[in-house]
Amino acid sequence: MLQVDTIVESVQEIKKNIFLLKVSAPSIAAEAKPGQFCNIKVNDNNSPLLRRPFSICEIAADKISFMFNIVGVGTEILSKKRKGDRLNIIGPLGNGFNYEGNYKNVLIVAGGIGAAPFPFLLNEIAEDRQISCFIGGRTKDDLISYKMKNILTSTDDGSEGFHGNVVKLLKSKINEYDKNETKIFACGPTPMLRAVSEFSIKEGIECEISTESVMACGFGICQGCVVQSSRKDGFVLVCKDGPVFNAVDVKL
Amino acid sequence: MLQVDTIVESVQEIKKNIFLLKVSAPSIAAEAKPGQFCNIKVNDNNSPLLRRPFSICEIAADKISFMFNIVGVGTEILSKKRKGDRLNIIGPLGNGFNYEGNYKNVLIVAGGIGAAPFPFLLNEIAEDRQISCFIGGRTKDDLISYKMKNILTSTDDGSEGFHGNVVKLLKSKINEYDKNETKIFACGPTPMLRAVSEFSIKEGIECEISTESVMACGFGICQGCVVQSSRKDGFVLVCKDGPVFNAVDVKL
Amino acid sequence: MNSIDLSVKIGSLELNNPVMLASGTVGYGNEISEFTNLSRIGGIVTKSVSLKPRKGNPPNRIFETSSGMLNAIGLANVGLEEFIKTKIPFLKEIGSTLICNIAASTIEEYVECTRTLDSENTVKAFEINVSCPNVKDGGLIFGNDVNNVRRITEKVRAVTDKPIIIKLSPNTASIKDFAQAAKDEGADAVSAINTLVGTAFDIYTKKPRIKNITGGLSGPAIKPVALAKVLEISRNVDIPIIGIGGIANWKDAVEFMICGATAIQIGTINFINPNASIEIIEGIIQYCQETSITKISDLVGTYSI
Amino acid sequence: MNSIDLSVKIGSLELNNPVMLASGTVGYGNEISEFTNLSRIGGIVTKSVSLKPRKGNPPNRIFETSSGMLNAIGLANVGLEEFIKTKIPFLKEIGSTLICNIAASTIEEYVECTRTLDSENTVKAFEINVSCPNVKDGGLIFGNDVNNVRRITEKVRAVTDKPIIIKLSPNTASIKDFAQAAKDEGADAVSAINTLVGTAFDIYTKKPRIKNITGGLSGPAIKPVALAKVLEISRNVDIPIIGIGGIANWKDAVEFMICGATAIQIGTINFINPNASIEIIEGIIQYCQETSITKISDLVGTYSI
Ligand SMILES: Cc1cc2nc3c(=O)[nH]c(=O)nc-3n(C[C@H](O)[C@H](O)[C@H](O)COP(=O)(O)OP(=O)(O)OC[C@H]3O[C@@H](n4cnc5c(N)ncnc54)[C@H](O)[C@@H]3O)c2cc1C
Ligand SMILES: Cc1cc2nc3c(=O)[nH]c(=O)nc-3n(C[C@H](O)[C@H](O)[C@H](O)COP(=O)(O)OP(=O)(O)OC[C@H]3O[C@@H](n4cnc5c(N)ncnc54)[C@H](O)[C@@H]3O)c2cc1C
Ligand SMILES: Cc1cc2nc3c(=O)[nH]c(=O)nc-3n(C[C@H](O)[C@H](O)[C@H](O)COP(=O)(O)O)c2cc1C
Ligand SMILES: Cc1cc2nc3c(=O)[nH]c(=O)nc-3n(C[C@H](O)[C@H](O)[C@H](O)COP(=O)(O)O)c2cc1C
Ligand code: FES
Ligand code: FES
Repeated sequence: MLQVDTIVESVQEIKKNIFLLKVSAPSIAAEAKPGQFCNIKVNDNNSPLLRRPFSICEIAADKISFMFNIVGVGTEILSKKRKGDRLNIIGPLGNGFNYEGNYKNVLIVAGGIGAAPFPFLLNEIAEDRQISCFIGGRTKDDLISYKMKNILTSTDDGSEGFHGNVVKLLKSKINEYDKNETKIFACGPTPMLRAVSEFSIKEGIECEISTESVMACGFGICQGCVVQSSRKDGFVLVCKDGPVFNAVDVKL
Repeated sequence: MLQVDTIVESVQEIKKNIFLLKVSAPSIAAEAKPGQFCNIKVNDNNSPLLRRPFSICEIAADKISFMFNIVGVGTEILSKKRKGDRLNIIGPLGNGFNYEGNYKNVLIVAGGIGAAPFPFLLNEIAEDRQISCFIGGRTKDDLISYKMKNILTSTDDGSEGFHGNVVKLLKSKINEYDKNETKIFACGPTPMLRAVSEFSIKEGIECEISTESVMACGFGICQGCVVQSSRKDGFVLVCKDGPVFNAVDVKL
Repeated sequence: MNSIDLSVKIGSLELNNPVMLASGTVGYGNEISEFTNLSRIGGIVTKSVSLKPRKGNPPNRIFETSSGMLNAIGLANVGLEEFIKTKIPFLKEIGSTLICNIAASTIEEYVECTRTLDSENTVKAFEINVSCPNVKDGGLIFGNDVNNVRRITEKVRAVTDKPIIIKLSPNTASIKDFAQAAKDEGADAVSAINTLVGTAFDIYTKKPRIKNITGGLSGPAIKPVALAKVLEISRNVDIPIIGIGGIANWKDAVEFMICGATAIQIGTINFINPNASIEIIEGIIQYCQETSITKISDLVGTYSI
Repeated sequence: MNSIDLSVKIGSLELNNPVMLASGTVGYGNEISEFTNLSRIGGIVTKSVSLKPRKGNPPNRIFETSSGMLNAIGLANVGLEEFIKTKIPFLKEIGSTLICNIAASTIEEYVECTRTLDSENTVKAFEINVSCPNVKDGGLIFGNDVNNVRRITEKVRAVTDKPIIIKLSPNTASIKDFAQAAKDEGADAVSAINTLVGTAFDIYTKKPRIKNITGGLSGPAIKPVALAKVLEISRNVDIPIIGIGGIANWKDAVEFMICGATAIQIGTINFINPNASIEIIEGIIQYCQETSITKISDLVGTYSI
C-alpha cells in the first residue's frame, strides 16, 4: 500500500462513455496483483471530499490504467484529466483474484463496467488455461470487450448476442465445461454477482466475485465498506478482506 | 444587473502573477460603467462556494476583461481557465465612478492590483482632461501600468520611482495641480484608501475611492459587505451603495 | 404537460408551490427581482423585522467556509415603520405570497410587531424568528429554551388569526420538543433550521474572522444536519414543517419533502444563483413527471424507513 | 533549526506534540502505519472499545456529503478481551502515546472497561465516548444529559489514576455545561467534538442513504461548528481541551489551538490523506518558526477578542 502522486499519461474514450485513464505509477505497478484496486483523489479540493475506488485494469511496465464510465461528479472530473496532470493515488489495495491452482477453464463473467479488472487478470493467467469471456450489458452499447478473449455476449434487450442477462448466458453454456476443472471470475452489478454466486454454489463450481461498496478510506480504517459474511454473524470489509471474495464467503 | 454564462476568450499573464481574463459578455459590456464590478462563479462546485468580485478592467466591443492576482483558491482557479471555458458572471454591479463634472485634472491613484478599474475609466474620461497616474507598489515588480497614462511611480522599497508609498508621492506633487480643478480616483488596499481620503478631505480636493469588502451576494441581499458611513450612525453596502464612494461618505 | 398540482397548504396558508425564499437572504425582494421572476415563487419570507430599526453588527459580517458560510449580520433591518411604509408596497406589486419574519428582544416586542402587521393585507403569514444566533439580546436565548418558545407562541397566537410559523434553532439537543411546544400553543407550522453556531479565526492576527466572534453557519455544509432535524420533527410531531438548510438544487428540495417538509426555503444559494428558486421549481416539476406524482403534497413525508 | 518545543500536557498526560489521530478513524493503527510514521504522532486514540465485541451496523454505513461525510459504523469493535490480547501489543511496538477510547451502554460497563484497562501500561489515558450518535443504546442518550456525564465521569474517575478525557457531543445547546460537569467530577480534559447528527435520503427509493437512518457528520463541513464549541468551552471552563472536527491541514490545527485547544485530533482526513498528521506536525513547526513561537503550548487560547 502506497500513497503516490502520479502523472496522467492519457485519458482515452475507448467507447461511448467508457474511459481508459493511464497514469505513470512505477511503485504501485510493481506491487499490484489482478483484482486489486486503487483509491484516487480526483481533485485538490473538497468537492468531492472522498477518494474514488477503481480496479486496476491494466499494467504495462510502470504504467497503470483504470477503466471507468461517468456516473457522477468524481468520474466526470477524471474524464477531463489531461496528460501531465497530477493525480494522487493510494494503492494497490485489497486482495486480488486467486488464479493459481488446479483448473483448466477460466470463465470470465463481466457485467457492464465490471469488465474493468479483467484485462490485467487475463494477462497474468497461465497460458495453458482455456479462457472464455461472458460479457453482458443492457444494450450492445454497454458491452465492453476491451482486451477480452473468446467472447460470448449477452444483452438485456437482445441487441447483440444472447437475449437475456449474462448469468443466464453462462448457465446456458456451462455444460460445455468440466465443472471440476473450471473457475469463474465475476465482476459487475451486485444483482449479477448475487446470481452468479448462487449459481456457482449450486453447481459446485469455484467462483470468485469482485464486489463493490461505498468506501471512505479503502484500506481498512473507517469500517465503512462492509458486506455480510457467510461464515460468521458479522461483516467483512470489501476494501481489505475483498474486494474479491470467494462466492461462498459473503452474502450479498 | 444580469446573470450570464460567458465564454472565456483568453487568460494572459501580463506580468508576473498579474492576469488579464477576457470573456465574451455582450449584455454586460453594453451596460457597464467604469468602477462597476462583476461577481464571478469560478467553478461548478462548492470549493469555493461563493462568487468572487472583480472590477471591470476593460471593455472592448462585447468583451470584458478583469485584472487580478492570485491570492487564494478562487483566483488560482481563474488563472487556469482556458479559451472556451464557461464562466457564470453576475454584473455589472454597484455604482461606478462619477467622472462627469467640472474639473480639469484627473489624478489616478492606484496601489498594487488597485490598478484594475482604471483602464476602463481612462478610456471613458473626456479627452480634454489632464490625466496623471500615481502608481504604487511594494517593489517595482508590483507596479501595474497596464493602459495607464502619464505615469508616476512609487515603491515602498525604493526599487523604482519615488521611495515611499503612493499617497506620499501624491502629496509631494499635489502643488502642481489646481485643487479646485482636480479630481482624484483611488483604488488599492484599505490603508492606502484611508490615507488618500484623509489627505483629499484635508486639502478639499474631490476624491472618489473604490473600496473592497468581503462579499457574499454582490447585489444587496445579504447585507454582508458593510462599511461605516460618515453621514449616519450606521453602515452602507460596498456592493450596492459602492464600491465607489466619495471619500467624505465613508469611514474606512 | 404541466398538469402537476404544486400547491401546498401550511395551516390555512396556501402556497402556489413549495419553494420559498428564506429570511435574510433576499432582503425585501427588490434586488433579487432583477434576476428572477418572483411572481412564480411559492413565497417570500422577508428579512427579520424588529420594532425599531437595527443597524446590525460592524464588519466583517461574513466569512466563507468549506461548502458553507458564516454570517453575523445582526438582524440589520429598517424597522417596522419603514418596513410597512416602503417595503410592503413593492412586495405587494410583485404578487408573490408574503411571509413576514419577526425578530425581537422581548416577548412584548414580538407581540407588538405581530399585532401591528396583522392588519397588513399583503402579509399572509408570520414567521417568528426565535433562533437567530447573532444578536446579543434575544435570538438564541429565546430559541434554546423551550418555555420561552412556548410563551412566545402563545402570546403571538393571541394577537393574530394569520398562520404562524415558528422558526426553530438547530442548536439544541432535541428539536422535536420545540416543535411540540409550538404546536401545543397553536402555531400552524415550524420552520427548520436556522443557522448553526460557528466561528473561524485568522491564525496570524488571532482575531475572529467575524467581528461578532461567532456567526451562523449556512449553505450545503449543513444540509445533512437540517435534514435530520426535519426528519426528527416529522417522525415525532404532527405539524407542518418548512425545511431549510443547504438546499442548492431541486434534488435537495425533494429530499427535504420526502423527509417531511411540506415546503422548503432556500437561503445561501440565492447569493450564488439568484435564479435558483425558479430552477428548483422546474426541477421539481420534472421529478414529478418522471415519478408520476400529480400532487406535490403527496410527496411530503414519504420516507421509507 | 527545529528547536521548537512541541510537547503539550493534558493533565498528567504528556504528548510529544499536539497532533493525535481520532477514535474510529485509524482502527488500531496497523493499517495506517503503512502510510505514515506513527512514532512521530502525538497520540493515537483507538476505535471505541466496548466490553463485548460489537459487529456494528449493517451497510450502508457511510455517505458522502458536501465537504463532509455521514457515518453510522455502530461502534463495530473487537471487544475488550481481543483488544487487550491482539491490538495493544502492536500499538506498544510503534511507540506512540496510546489513548484508549471507551464506549458503553451502561455506567457499569464504562467502569468495568476502564478498570480492566487501567492495568495495561501501554494505555496512557482514557477517552470516554459519551457522544456517539450511532448506537441505539448508550451514545447520545448519555452524551446529551449533563447528569449522566457527571455520573460517568465520577465513577470512571474512581477506578483509575490515569488521565481521563471526556469526549463531548456537539448536539447540545450548551457544551460548556458538560465540560464543567466533567471538570467538577475530576476529568483531566474534554475532547470536542464528536460528530453532528445528520442524514441523507435517496430521492428515488426514498430510503435513507445510511441503513441506521441517521449518521454522524464529520469532515471540513463541520469545522466552524467544532471551533465554536472549543471556543465556548475555552471561554467558560478552565479545563484542557482537545479540539476535533474537520481539521484538514496545519492551519486548521493552529486555528483550534488559538481557540483554546491544547491538542487536536484528526479524523476524516486520515481517510483521504493517511499521512496528514505528519504534514500537520511539520506545518505547525513552520508556523512556529515564522511567528517566533518556541513553545507550542504558548499558542493555546491566544485568541484576541
Ligand atoms: C473496489 C471497487 C472497485 C471499483 N472499480 C471500478 C472500476 O474499475 N471502474 C468503474 O467505473 N467503477 C469502479 N467502481 C465504482 C466507482 O468507484 C464509482 O463508480 C465511483 O466512485 C463513482 O464516483 P462518482 O463521483 O463519479 O459518482 P458519485 O457522484 O459518487 O455517485 C454516483 C452514483 O454512483 C453510486 N456510487 C458511488 N460510489 C459507488 C461505489 N463505490 N460503488 C457503487 N456505486 C457507487 C452512487 O450511489 C450514485 O448513485 C469500483 C468501486 C469499488 C468499491
Ligand atoms: C468590489 C470588489 C472589486 C474587486 N476587484 C478586484 C480586481 O479587479 N482584481 C483583483 O485581483 N481583486 C479584486 N478584488 C478582490 C478579489 O475579490 C479577491 O482577491 C478575491 O475574491 C480573492 O479570492 P480567492 O479565492 O483567490 O482568495 P481567498 O482564498 O478567498 O482569500 C485569500 C485572501 O484574500 C482575502 N480576501 C478574500 N476576498 C477578499 C475581498 N473581497 N476583499 C479583500 N480581500 C479579500 C482573504 O481574506 C484572504 O486573506 C475585488 C474585491 C471587491 C469587493
Ligand atoms: C446572510 C444571512 C442572513 C440571514 N438573516 C436571517 C434573518 O434575518 N432572519 C432569519 O430568520 N433567518 C436568517 N438567516 C437564516 C436563513 O433564513 C436560513 O435559515 C439559513 O441560512 C439556512 O438556510 P441556507 O443553508 O439555505 O442558507 C440568514 C442567513 C444568512 C446566510
Ligand atoms: C467513520 C468514523 C468512525 C468514528 N468512530 C468513532 C468512535 O468509535 N468513537 C469515537 O469517539 N468517535 C468516533 N468518530 C468520531 C471522530 O473521532 C471525530 O470526533 C469526528 O469524526 C470529527 O472529526 P473529523 O471531522 O476530523 O472527522 C468516528 C468518526 C468517523 C468519521
Ligand atoms: S473503505 Fe474504509 S474500511 Fe473499507
Ligand atoms: S455583498 Fe451581499 S449585500 Fe453586499
